[in-house]
Amino acid sequence: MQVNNNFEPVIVAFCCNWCSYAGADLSGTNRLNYPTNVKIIRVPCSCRVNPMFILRAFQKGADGVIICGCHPGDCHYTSGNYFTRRRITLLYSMLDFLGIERNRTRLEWVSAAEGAKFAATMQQFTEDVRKLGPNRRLEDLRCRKQ
Amino acid sequence: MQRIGVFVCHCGTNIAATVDVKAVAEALGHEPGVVISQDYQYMCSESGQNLVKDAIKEHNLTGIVICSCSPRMHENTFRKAAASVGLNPYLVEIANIREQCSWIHKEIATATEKAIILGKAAVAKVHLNAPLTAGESPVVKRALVIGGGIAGIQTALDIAEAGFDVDIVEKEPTIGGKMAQIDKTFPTLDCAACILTPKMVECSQNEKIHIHSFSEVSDVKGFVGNFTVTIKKKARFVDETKCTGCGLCTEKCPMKKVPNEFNMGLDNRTAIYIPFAQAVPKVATIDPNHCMMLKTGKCGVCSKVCSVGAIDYKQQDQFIEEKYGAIVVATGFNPIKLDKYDEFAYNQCADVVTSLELERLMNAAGPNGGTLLRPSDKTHPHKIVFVQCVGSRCDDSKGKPYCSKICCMYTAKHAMLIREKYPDTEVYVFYIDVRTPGKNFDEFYRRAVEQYNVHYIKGMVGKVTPKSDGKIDVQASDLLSNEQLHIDADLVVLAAAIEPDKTARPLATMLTTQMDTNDFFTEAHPKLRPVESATAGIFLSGACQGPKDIPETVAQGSAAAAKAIGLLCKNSITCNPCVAHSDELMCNGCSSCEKVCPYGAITYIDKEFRMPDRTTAIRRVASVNPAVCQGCGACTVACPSGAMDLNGFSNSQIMAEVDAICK
Amino acid sequence: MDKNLKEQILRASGVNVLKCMRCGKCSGTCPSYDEMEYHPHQFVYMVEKGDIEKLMNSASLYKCLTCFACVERCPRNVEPAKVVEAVRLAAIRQQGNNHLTPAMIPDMIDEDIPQQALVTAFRKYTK
Amino acid sequence: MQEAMIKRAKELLADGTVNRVIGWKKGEFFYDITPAVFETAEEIDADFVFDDFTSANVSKYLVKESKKEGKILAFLKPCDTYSFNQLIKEHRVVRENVYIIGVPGGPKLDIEKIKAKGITGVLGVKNENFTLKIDTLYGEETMPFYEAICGKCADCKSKKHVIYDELIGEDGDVLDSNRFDMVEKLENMTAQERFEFWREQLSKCIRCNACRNVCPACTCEKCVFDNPNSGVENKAASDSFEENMFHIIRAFHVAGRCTDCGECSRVCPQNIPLHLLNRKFIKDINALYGEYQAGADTTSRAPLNTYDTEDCEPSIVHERGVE
Repeated sequence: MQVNNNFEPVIVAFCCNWCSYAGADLSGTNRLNYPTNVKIIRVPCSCRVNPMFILRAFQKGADGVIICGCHPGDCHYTSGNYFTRRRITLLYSMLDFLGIERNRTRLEWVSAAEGAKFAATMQQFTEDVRKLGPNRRLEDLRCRKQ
Repeated sequence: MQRIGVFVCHCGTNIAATVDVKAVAEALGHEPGVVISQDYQYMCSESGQNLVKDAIKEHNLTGIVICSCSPRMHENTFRKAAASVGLNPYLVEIANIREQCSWIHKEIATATEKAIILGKAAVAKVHLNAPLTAGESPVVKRALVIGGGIAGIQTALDIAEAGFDVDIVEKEPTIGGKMAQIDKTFPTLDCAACILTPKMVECSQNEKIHIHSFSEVSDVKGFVGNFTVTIKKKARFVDETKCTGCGLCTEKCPMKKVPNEFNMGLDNRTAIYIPFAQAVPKVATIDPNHCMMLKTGKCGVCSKVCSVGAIDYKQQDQFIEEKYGAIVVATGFNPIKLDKYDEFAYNQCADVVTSLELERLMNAAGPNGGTLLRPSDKTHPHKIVFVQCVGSRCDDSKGKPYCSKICCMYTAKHAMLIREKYPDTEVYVFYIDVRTPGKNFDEFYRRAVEQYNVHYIKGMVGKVTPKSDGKIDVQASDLLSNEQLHIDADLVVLAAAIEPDKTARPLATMLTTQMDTNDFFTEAHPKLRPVESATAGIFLSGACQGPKDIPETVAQGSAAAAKAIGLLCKNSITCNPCVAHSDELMCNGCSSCEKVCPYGAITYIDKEFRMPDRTTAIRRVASVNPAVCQGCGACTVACPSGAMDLNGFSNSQIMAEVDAICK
Repeated sequence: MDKNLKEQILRASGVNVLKCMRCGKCSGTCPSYDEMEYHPHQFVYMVEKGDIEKLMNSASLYKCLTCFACVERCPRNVEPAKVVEAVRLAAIRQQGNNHLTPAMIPDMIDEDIPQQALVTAFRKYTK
Repeated sequence: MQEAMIKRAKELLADGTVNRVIGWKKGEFFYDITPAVFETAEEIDADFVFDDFTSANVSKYLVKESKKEGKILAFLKPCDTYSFNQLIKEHRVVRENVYIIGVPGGPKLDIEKIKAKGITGVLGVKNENFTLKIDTLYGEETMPFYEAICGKCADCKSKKHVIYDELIGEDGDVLDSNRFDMVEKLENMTAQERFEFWREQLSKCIRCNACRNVCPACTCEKCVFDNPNSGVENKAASDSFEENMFHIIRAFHVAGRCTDCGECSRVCPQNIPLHLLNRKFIKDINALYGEYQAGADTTSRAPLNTYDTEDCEPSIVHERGVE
């Protein structure tokens, strides 16, 4: 594998408005550091995350995509994250089947109270993706940064 | 052509210290469609808002991006500002460069770079924002209070006072809760029953208040202003409408050996029982686990002695459905179980009791008629040891991580009452810290020490050992004199930590409200919205939100009532316009979306369409009820054709953000 | 204050002394309390302050029975017995302050001592 | 069989039960057979065919046909009935407007496999004791029958008709097939090998959209890939990523709905084994959420439209198979 110490992965995090986005805010309020590579997109619920968004992110040059939602049973909309769990499990399994590195994708449950978990998760995920190097398997060549 | 304004907030130094706000404003000024890009010290201040408003008017903006704190904080502020000058509030986007940038990053260069990207994503999104108009949905003018303790009672009384109907759902046969079990209250030492029971009676007499005792909430549907709640009225085998509460049945019932929950199991009751004399409703209840008639079909004494024929052994659980505009949760607390603290010998020795048990032991209506006697041999204790912080302030593996808050004060109260009534008794209190913030609280504690000579010892009890002579050896360290003590006590009282009621967790799931890791309900904002849950229309009252003493509970109960009344006063509430909608031309009518909708907001209609070949066809298409839809977006992903989309978080908007971040 | 020594003890014990809330339950539960000059809660507090020399020179070190009652009962999982053990190890393994020198060994050899014990003793006391 | 079907079709047309018949008709060559709608007995006599090459699934045509005036007679093979059932479940066909006659299924033959043997100028085939006698312009050739059958028939999952009004011939049973063998083989490769396998396969894609157009689950009024507002519209594969995106999304959209009829791979002009993507989802669904056969009934909930609170976490992907 190509080792590039200067490699800074682009990481897209989809966070549900009620738990994980609030958890991310809490890690900010508590000044818990995590890498700048992570950019958060707010969605009402993790079940709003269409597989197309994930593929689109990879296509446009993301190196890792993480989805965060309320813990199962705690969904603001009662059942949204249960659907997310099925959809995303199947999608990740399919990406794995196509030979895409497993550590580029992740789903994590982060509650509004888990600021520390949010920061730790982002730190770990960024490290995992950094180790994998740039995303070469799913990117749109036209979009590659020069 | 879009005309977008970008406004970058310094938030004092909160943002400006780590993000080069000028550079952010400069960079975003070059984004397509951006016609003005400014920074300002406090964008949320009045002058900051005026700056935004003036820019909207002057540049005739079609959308604005505020780079500031979390949208959870000030999104509404800026939406209102935009609306006040005629810009649709949903044409406002927030880039969160405080909580998610300046506060978590230290290097100015990278933090600024990230802030610019977040800003670009927001600009990309706002390009695709559509003006949205919020619909309205009616408010049902009735409130539900879950839990009939002092918190629930106070809330219900206040809401009823404002003229709205209130239902109280209480899982026990009577309202009153923990306060009904308490003997005296700190810091005034007035009798709990004397101040609580009039309120209970007021509840039963107020025609606006309807008490569902011995009932539980079994299902909650709907949303703010329009909840549909199913209440399970558990079978009490007594017709509530007929029972006069005369108590004859409880005297005659032959099954007299049932541990009395109200007295913490320190004495017995009968299988048919009224928890206590001032119970509301004062109606008997048959305990099916102990009633001979229900278990074996033989007995029937209560039915024979009941002059009004209220006994009904065939009674079944009943489910009633009711609509509410607001729900107040007041599920309260319980002391924790002390089984795992072997060192305190709670399970081995009858004379090691919890503080709540002591309340009953000292209460005039308690098992000893108000005389403090040891449970084991009914003798007067002469040396009493109180142990504070049992199970509180622990590591997660050992107990509860939080301070239970009320123990310091009630222990001081107990010590004082005992010294007052039995001056020959020696009282020791082992404490880690004595915490007495509250009006007249520290004075109260000092009185216990100075006036009543209660021995306060800084240190924790390590071990409690019952001895063969009936005494209890209490081994503890005195940290200040640096010695280990042994006290031959007659009675040991443990200040058990308090925890939320076990019914709260499943209830939170039903209500889709959040809880913290300790199962306390999470308030919408820890400082500014302490009695609201994050779910609209659900309010929090009392200890279900965190440990509280009675004055605080009553204050919060009234606060929750005020919030609920504020909601019930409205005839209709503005709906969230960020709801799903279906493009009928693309809809397949396949029902996938309907199956994943948690609110049943999607229905199907057969609709006539003009086809491209100028024929007409009838097609089955999805239709979303915007008043019922809560905007989760589950349907948008279930829909294979992409006909279903979500206002405010549309496919194209989210993809524009993705593109902006990845570029 | 010997910072390295504190570090060594913290690492060897795996204990976070900052978790202590000074309730004294460890000392309240300690069966050797009266024998000790410094008590379990003092071990935790003094290690936190870096006041370790006194502990290392105190006989209290060897009065701890390692019964783990304090570990079992500490509400905050501080594990004082592990701190005591770590201080004890630090005392035993103090560098340049060996209890024995190789030269002293031959005179002390007893025919009944297993060879392995000698090797172990060398390893333990000469480093 | 063909005679019996023609006879019955003409009877039903004559007594007014139906006003159209959907079946198959020959193309330019005897083996390029396409689905066709017949309105008169004469048309049927002239063109109707049912033989070793009538492998096409006609269910999808009924999405449009069943909404027309009058009733249509459809001959459905077992695999076609699963597709039809699934379409009923999704309200895509009007059941009352279709008269279904179940007819026996394959194995059907794949002309490409015959041509692959170097046999050209094929005029006709005959199966004699599992040896295929092939009549060509250049004389008779033979090959083993099973080497010439369609990929989808080789992995046949069921000979049972799950829906019909009447049957011609015997009904069969659900079979124990080895259809997941290839998926499993891929799962056991390393990620790099899997990536290379799919890179090679998907790079062949010319975005002719045949897989989508033939798929009985892909019946959207407007496909997201044709919709300029969807954000993913693209008509042609312009670079290496787009066929990834197209095929993953297409497989995802039919996940839990695909009956595994195998039409996508059958029609692919580039011979991409697209059915493996669908089967991967089916295999995962079976393993993680319980056995589920789309189209087996018309009432059960699709696995992606339901959930269990005890479902596994996506991290299960990390715990299984080869990295």
